[in-house]
Amino acid sequence: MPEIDRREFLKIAGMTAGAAATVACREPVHKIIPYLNQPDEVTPGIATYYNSTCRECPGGCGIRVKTREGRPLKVDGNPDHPLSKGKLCVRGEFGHMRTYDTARFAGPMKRVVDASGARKLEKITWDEGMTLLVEALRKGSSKTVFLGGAETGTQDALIDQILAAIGSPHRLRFEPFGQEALRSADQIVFGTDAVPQFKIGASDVLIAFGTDFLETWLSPLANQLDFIESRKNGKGFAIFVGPRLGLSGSNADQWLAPNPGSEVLVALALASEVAKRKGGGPEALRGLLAKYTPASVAEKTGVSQATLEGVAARIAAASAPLALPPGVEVQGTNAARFAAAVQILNVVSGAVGKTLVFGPDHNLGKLARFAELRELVGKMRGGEVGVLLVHGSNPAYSAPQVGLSDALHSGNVFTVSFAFAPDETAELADLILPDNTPFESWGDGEPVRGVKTLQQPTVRPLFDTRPTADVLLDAARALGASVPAGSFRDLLVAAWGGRASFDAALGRGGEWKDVAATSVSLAGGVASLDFEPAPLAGNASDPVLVVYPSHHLYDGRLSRVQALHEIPDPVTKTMWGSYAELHPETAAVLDIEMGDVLQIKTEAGELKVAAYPHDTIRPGVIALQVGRGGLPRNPDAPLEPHSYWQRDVIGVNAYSLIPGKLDPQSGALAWLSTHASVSNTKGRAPVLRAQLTFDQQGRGFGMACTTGALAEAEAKHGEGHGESGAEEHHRFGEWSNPHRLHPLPLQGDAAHLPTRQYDPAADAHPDSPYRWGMSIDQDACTGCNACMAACITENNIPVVGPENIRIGREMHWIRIERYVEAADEREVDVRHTPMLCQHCGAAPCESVCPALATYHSKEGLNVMVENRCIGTRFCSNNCPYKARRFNHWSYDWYVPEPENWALNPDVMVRAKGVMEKCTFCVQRINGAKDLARKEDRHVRDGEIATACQQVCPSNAISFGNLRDEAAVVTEARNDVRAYRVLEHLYTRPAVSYLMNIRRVEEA
Amino acid sequence: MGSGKRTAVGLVVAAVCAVVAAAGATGLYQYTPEELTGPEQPIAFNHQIHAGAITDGNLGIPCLYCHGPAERGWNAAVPAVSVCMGCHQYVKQGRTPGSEQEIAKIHEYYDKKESIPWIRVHRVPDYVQFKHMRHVQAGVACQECHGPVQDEKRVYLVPQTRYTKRSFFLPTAKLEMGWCMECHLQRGATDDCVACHY
Amino acid sequence: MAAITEPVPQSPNQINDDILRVLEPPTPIYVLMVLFFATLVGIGLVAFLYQTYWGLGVTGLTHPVMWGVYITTFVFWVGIAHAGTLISAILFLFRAKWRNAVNRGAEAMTVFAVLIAAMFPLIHIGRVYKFYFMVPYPNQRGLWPNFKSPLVWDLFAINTYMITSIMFFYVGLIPDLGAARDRVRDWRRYLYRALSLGWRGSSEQWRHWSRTVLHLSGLSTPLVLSVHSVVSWDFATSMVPGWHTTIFGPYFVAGAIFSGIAMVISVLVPVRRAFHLEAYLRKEHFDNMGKLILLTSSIVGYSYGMEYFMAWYSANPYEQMSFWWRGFGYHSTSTWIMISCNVLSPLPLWFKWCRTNVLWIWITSIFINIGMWFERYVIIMTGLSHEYDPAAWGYYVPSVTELTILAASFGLFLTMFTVFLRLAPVIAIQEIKELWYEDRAHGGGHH
Amino acid sequence: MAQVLGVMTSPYDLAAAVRDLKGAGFRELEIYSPVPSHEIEEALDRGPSPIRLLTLIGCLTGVSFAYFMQIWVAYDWPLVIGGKPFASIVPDTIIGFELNILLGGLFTVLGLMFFGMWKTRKGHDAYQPGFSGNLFGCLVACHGDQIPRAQEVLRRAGSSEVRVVEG
Repeated sequence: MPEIDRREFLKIAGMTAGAAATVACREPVHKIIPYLNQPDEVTPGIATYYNSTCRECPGGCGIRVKTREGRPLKVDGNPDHPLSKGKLCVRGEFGHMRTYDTARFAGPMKRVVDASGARKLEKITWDEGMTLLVEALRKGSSKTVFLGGAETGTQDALIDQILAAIGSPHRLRFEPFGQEALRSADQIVFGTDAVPQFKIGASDVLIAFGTDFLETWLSPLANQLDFIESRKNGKGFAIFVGPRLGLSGSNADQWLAPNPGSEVLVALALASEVAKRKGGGPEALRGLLAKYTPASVAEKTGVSQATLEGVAARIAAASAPLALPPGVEVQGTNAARFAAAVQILNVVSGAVGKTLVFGPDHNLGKLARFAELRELVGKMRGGEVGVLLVHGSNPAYSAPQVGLSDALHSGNVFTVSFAFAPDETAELADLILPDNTPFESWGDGEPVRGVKTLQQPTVRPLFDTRPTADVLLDAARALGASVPAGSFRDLLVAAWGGRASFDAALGRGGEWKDVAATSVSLAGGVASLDFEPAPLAGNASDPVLVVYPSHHLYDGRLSRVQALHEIPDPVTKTMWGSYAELHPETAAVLDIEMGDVLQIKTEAGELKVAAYPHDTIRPGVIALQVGRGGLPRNPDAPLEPHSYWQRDVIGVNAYSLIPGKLDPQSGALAWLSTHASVSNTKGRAPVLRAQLTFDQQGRGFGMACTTGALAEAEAKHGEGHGESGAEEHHRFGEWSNPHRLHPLPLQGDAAHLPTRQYDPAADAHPDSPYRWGMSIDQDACTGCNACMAACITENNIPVVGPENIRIGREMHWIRIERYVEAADEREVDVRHTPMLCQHCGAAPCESVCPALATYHSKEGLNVMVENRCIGTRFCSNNCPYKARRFNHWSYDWYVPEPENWALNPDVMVRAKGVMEKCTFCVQRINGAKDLARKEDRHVRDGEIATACQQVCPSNAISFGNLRDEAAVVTEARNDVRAYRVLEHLYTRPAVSYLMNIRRVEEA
Repeated sequence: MGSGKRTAVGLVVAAVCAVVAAAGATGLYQYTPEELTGPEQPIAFNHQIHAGAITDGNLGIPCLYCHGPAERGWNAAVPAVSVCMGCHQYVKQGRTPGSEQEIAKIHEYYDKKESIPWIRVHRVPDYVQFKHMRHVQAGVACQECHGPVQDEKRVYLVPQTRYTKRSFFLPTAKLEMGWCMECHLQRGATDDCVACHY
Repeated sequence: MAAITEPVPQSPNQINDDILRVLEPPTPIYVLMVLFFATLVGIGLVAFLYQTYWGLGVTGLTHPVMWGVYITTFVFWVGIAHAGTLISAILFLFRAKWRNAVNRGAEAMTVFAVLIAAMFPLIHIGRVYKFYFMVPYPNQRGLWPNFKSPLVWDLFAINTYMITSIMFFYVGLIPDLGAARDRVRDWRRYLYRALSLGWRGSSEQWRHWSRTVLHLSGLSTPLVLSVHSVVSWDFATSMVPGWHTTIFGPYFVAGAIFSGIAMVISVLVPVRRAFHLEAYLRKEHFDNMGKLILLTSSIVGYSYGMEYFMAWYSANPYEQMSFWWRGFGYHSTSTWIMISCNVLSPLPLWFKWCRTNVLWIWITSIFINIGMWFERYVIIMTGLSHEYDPAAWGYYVPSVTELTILAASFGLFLTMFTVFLRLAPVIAIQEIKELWYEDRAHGGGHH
Repeated sequence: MAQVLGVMTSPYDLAAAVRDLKGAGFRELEIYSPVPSHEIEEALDRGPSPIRLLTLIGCLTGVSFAYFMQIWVAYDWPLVIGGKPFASIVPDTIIGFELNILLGGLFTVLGLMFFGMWKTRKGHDAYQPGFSGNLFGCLVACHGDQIPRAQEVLRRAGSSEVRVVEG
């Protein structure tokens, strides 16, 4: 680990009790390091919050960062922000962890070749670094290229300005998921290459063509907020068309899996059928659509005519349908045409202007196309590039097809990387001038037109790093180029109209105004288009290779965050590493079993990876997730019992299997372009999965009701509800039981159970003002894992590493159980049941603990006093929900500097040998109670939000005081869909669930 | 004969052992001299002069003047160096011999832009979440837990033992759980484990 | 009555000679044995320290299987500890003569086994250095253990049993220590003199002594039956499928006696051979123990059957799934080992020839010991690995550390027993004599 | 006061001797035997041992202390455990039972230590190792003039050896 100037840090870190382990006396000496100058807004021990912007994907959501004594501890959504609305995704939750990355560059470095000819990095000072840079730029002069990622706002403009000033305005903004196809399609269909707004929230029927709109597509967080909005109490219907049910697919209601490559025909067939049902559709398209009737494509796509017509009928009948253009996983050499076909469907279905709106576009227009990157690399080979400046982009990893590394070598390009942590491209760089991380630097951006967000530092730079914009400014000045005076921050303030308005905006986190929608019309020449399925190279009998983006690691830029590897994938529930997904049928045909090491070979390369058969993928397909197989996270980690995993490369890089074929129209990389020859090496590799089965054995963990039943029940409930008090009550504990059967048919062994409401009169502590309870809406829950992420950062939950995961020792306090009931053309019924400590009224864990380390608090919490625990682990055995976690090791020993600076001081770090579990975020409850006591009142409803509830982008979780009749949670608890898991065991859970809603016609 | 006596001796020895064991179990606490004088601090700060009673010729500065956060935050917050400088940029000469060297040290630290690495004296374990503001707001005097700091030349954990009703009047030393609980019970404060342990 | 082919002691003095001969200075082989067992213990100790330092991560224990080899071994040794008290207390009350030859050895085993058993919960817990949180003693925190917890019941049951059986063992030993004191001439006579507490065999002493023995037997009889019931409640009072059943009490007690007797046989047969005690450990004794084994084996076998029957008959899906896994899941091997060892291997004992064939019954007894260990393993393992939540199913593979400590526990047991052989009469002299005199009396002793 | 020791080889002879001696008016008898013998016990007829009472006391102390401890603890710091009442009597029975046994046993053994070992610790000069082997001894305390009588009775009872022990 690089040397950290700890003293420097502590100066701003404030009160810190550090145990000097070296002291050999009977107790280590604890020191108090006070502030040098105490900032006014900071009270030691009280958190301070700052608005900023999330930089983990181009989405640019607004975040609110919780800091204690100058350390960012927790990231949450900025409630005032139009995109995030106070929520955040699983990736954003860990933004600050990249600042605390153990392996960050401690300062500028230069590449030297030692005697043995090995290239390695050598620490240098900033002055040396600057001189080197200036030298290079002077030599490279007009042959300098700036290769960056998606960037908007002041810094983006400034860089263009600087490049122009030094006379070399070559710049590339490369993103692996660059939306090239969509932009070309819009060009073709509407004559503009903008990336419009897809108003999922306003739609009632949604059809996605392999679009991972809940994972990475455009602004996934906003998409999810909208998606759930559109599905409130049983509304909405979603259809997913694609080879594999991703997170988005799992939340759809119907799944069409046409032959890979032929999805385009499905889109057209639907368009033509919809047009037919809507009276022909626009004149210009009739000729075209006539060619692609369901009947004509049925055989080519493998989707029956009836099914197609059924879906088309639904779309035609919808008031606000919306079709989402293809995601990268189905992006073939016909990508642009495919996207065009989808837009045509939107045109004929009348989505344009209603749910598909141009005007408030996504700011992705300036992104480079893959073809341009390849072209640039070609130039390098040809020696036409002198200096390559890489910032916020990692093509060496995410675009192996272009062969950056040997191009740099052969064209001997002087490469400067501004990466703040090692990545594949930085490995190739000759000079490294580390940038500050987003949490250390100023900035702004405009991800969507009209939404300008600000980004402010929440911690002093931990290492000797400098903002790239300033570095470039200085370099330009050194070159005598005319650039604006002042530092980047000055320019930023200026760009925001001076100090006053800047500070005002900072308070909000930015400024947003509505952008008027612009009307678009069908461009000419659409009719003359012809559409073909994407051709697939390779042997037709082999499975088709599907490579898809990672929900946790995006394109791989987050692969350095351990916790994201350890959170189970929302679909496969696998952790740590890559697995080749294929359908059990295909596996049977190829004689493959779970965990067999497969050799997957395409013209681009070959990989060895463990097989993972599961049901929610189309037969004849083999799927791999990108984002893994990068640099080993911490190659020189100590060889302690379970930390050595850090030394290894995790998973394989799936990009390297994609042949470099491009879509001629859009210049996009064809992700779906080949069959892969799969051979079973007969080797075995552990499959690290959180769940051994997706079949809930009819045990009623995730329950569901159909829309029809729900309507009936609500009607009944309306009358029958309320006067239950009059009835003869049968009590067990604090749950009274009006003799009424549950309004909805329960599943599993709970089937015979009556409804139960919480009855304060029967509480063991009638004098206590609070009785905490939670309710989770399974219909809203998409299984996106944001709650797990929030819980991990809030409660100091350790990362245990693959070696322990293999045995099954994950530590997550909340997990999402995934049960697949149906996944086919008729219905997709995948149930996501977040499982956490149920804080049972009659908790089985309590009565078996010999040390009284767990008991029931007056406020209905099932309390775990970790420091009283002696680790008999009986409680875990006796917990039917298996919500308890045991510290097999002293995990806190293994949290390396500076990662442990992210530990939340409000929550103790558990020692080895003790049990731990969900506390309902008792630290937040106590905080709220302190406040209430100070103001001499009771805690108000909504004042406390548990970490999982606060972050949940689906608003699926409600938490509050069951004593409070008006509380949201009380309402949810009395909802007709409410049920308690395993209630027939009489554990009297404080957590109740709302049933999934199956949007199907009664058969 | 001899073996009879041996029997007697054996029984007596057993009894003695039992008594000793019992005494050990009650956890009688021995204070080491080091604890009785308090550790050597980087700067020989004298609480008596600063906070001692004015009637005794001391300055009588109220605790919260320097330890303000105690009533707002979790930590009592050893004051920032800037707070010391607030006075000592003018007060360069104390009334005790050798004080000017000590005060000079403050300036040294401040000019070096370093904070003073004080040695911690009052400390509860990491698994105890102690919030100063709750106690200050509830009107608990600082001295209740910290002892008569205003009379201490060098801060130390004043040995004080309570005999708590709840645990058969066993002795419990300062800042031990029994010690906290005794006060909590007397004042009718919470006895919920999760009030402090989470 | 069994045809007695072995020699018969001619006089009370010969009894002294024969039995106290065991105490004579050790042979090299004996020393080597002790060293070997002691080494096992040493290795186990290292393993335990390793575990204490790094944490239970070094075991195979995991979520959801939080109990494994340690608890298995704990229950196993508690079971072993039952034979002694059973033989000396219950059979004493029933005045079963054949017990006299084996009771001393059995009681010694009881003491050693229960000592070892008592260690395992401590080895098992996550923070052994905090074990005293379980013990109710006045402390400054004002905190107490949870008396509703089966583990605290365990703490009391095991310790009561340990103390009681040590007292029982020692009281029974006193007269023989007196005899040893009068006979042994080396350094040990000081030991015996101290331990025999001035025993003279005076009528007054005998009077109180017999009364004490009677009462201790009276107290131990319900105790021995209760201890393993309490242990079984560790499982039965939980809600784990496969644990939560009412037959566990009798089922475990029978199993305990079963394994206990088996262990007595496994240990005494070599002793009998090595020290030529054929005159005292007679075939009739093995015959009787064989019958006990048959009885308990049948009870255990019945319980196995009943568990499966209840799983089916209760129509409880969790129970059924759990037992399906038990029979045919990836731990089924253990299940079948347990059934074949505990139910099938004793069957030949229905024939007297097998019961009175010392070698045969010895081998059988070893099978039974293995089988009974696996019984507990199966119950714990299969119960935990497939509980209510299908998403939290898992499995467990013991780690080297655990197995080392398991081996060490046997090492410790054998060390203690072998050392005991040299320190105290392995057969209750005075009881054998009692019998001898009685035989004379009834054998036309006086006309 | 003198003592006469008769050494025999059979408990039955000894029992007979005891009866004769008692018949002859000797009251202070001390018997040494390698085994407990009912005949001798009956012949001596010393009545039941006080240990009986001790055991009872021990048991009662144990069980009552156990219940007291558990119920008192439950209300000393009342915490809801698994939705059960603070003091739940039923599980308390188990520890009640265990302590009942434990203290009963301890008191019994302490009784043995006191009555059997402590009180009988003096005046065993006549003891000889054989008594732990195959010999039975009968020690008669008597005045000088009664010695011959005692010796005679013991001989008649079949003592292999009769001698006078000064004490």
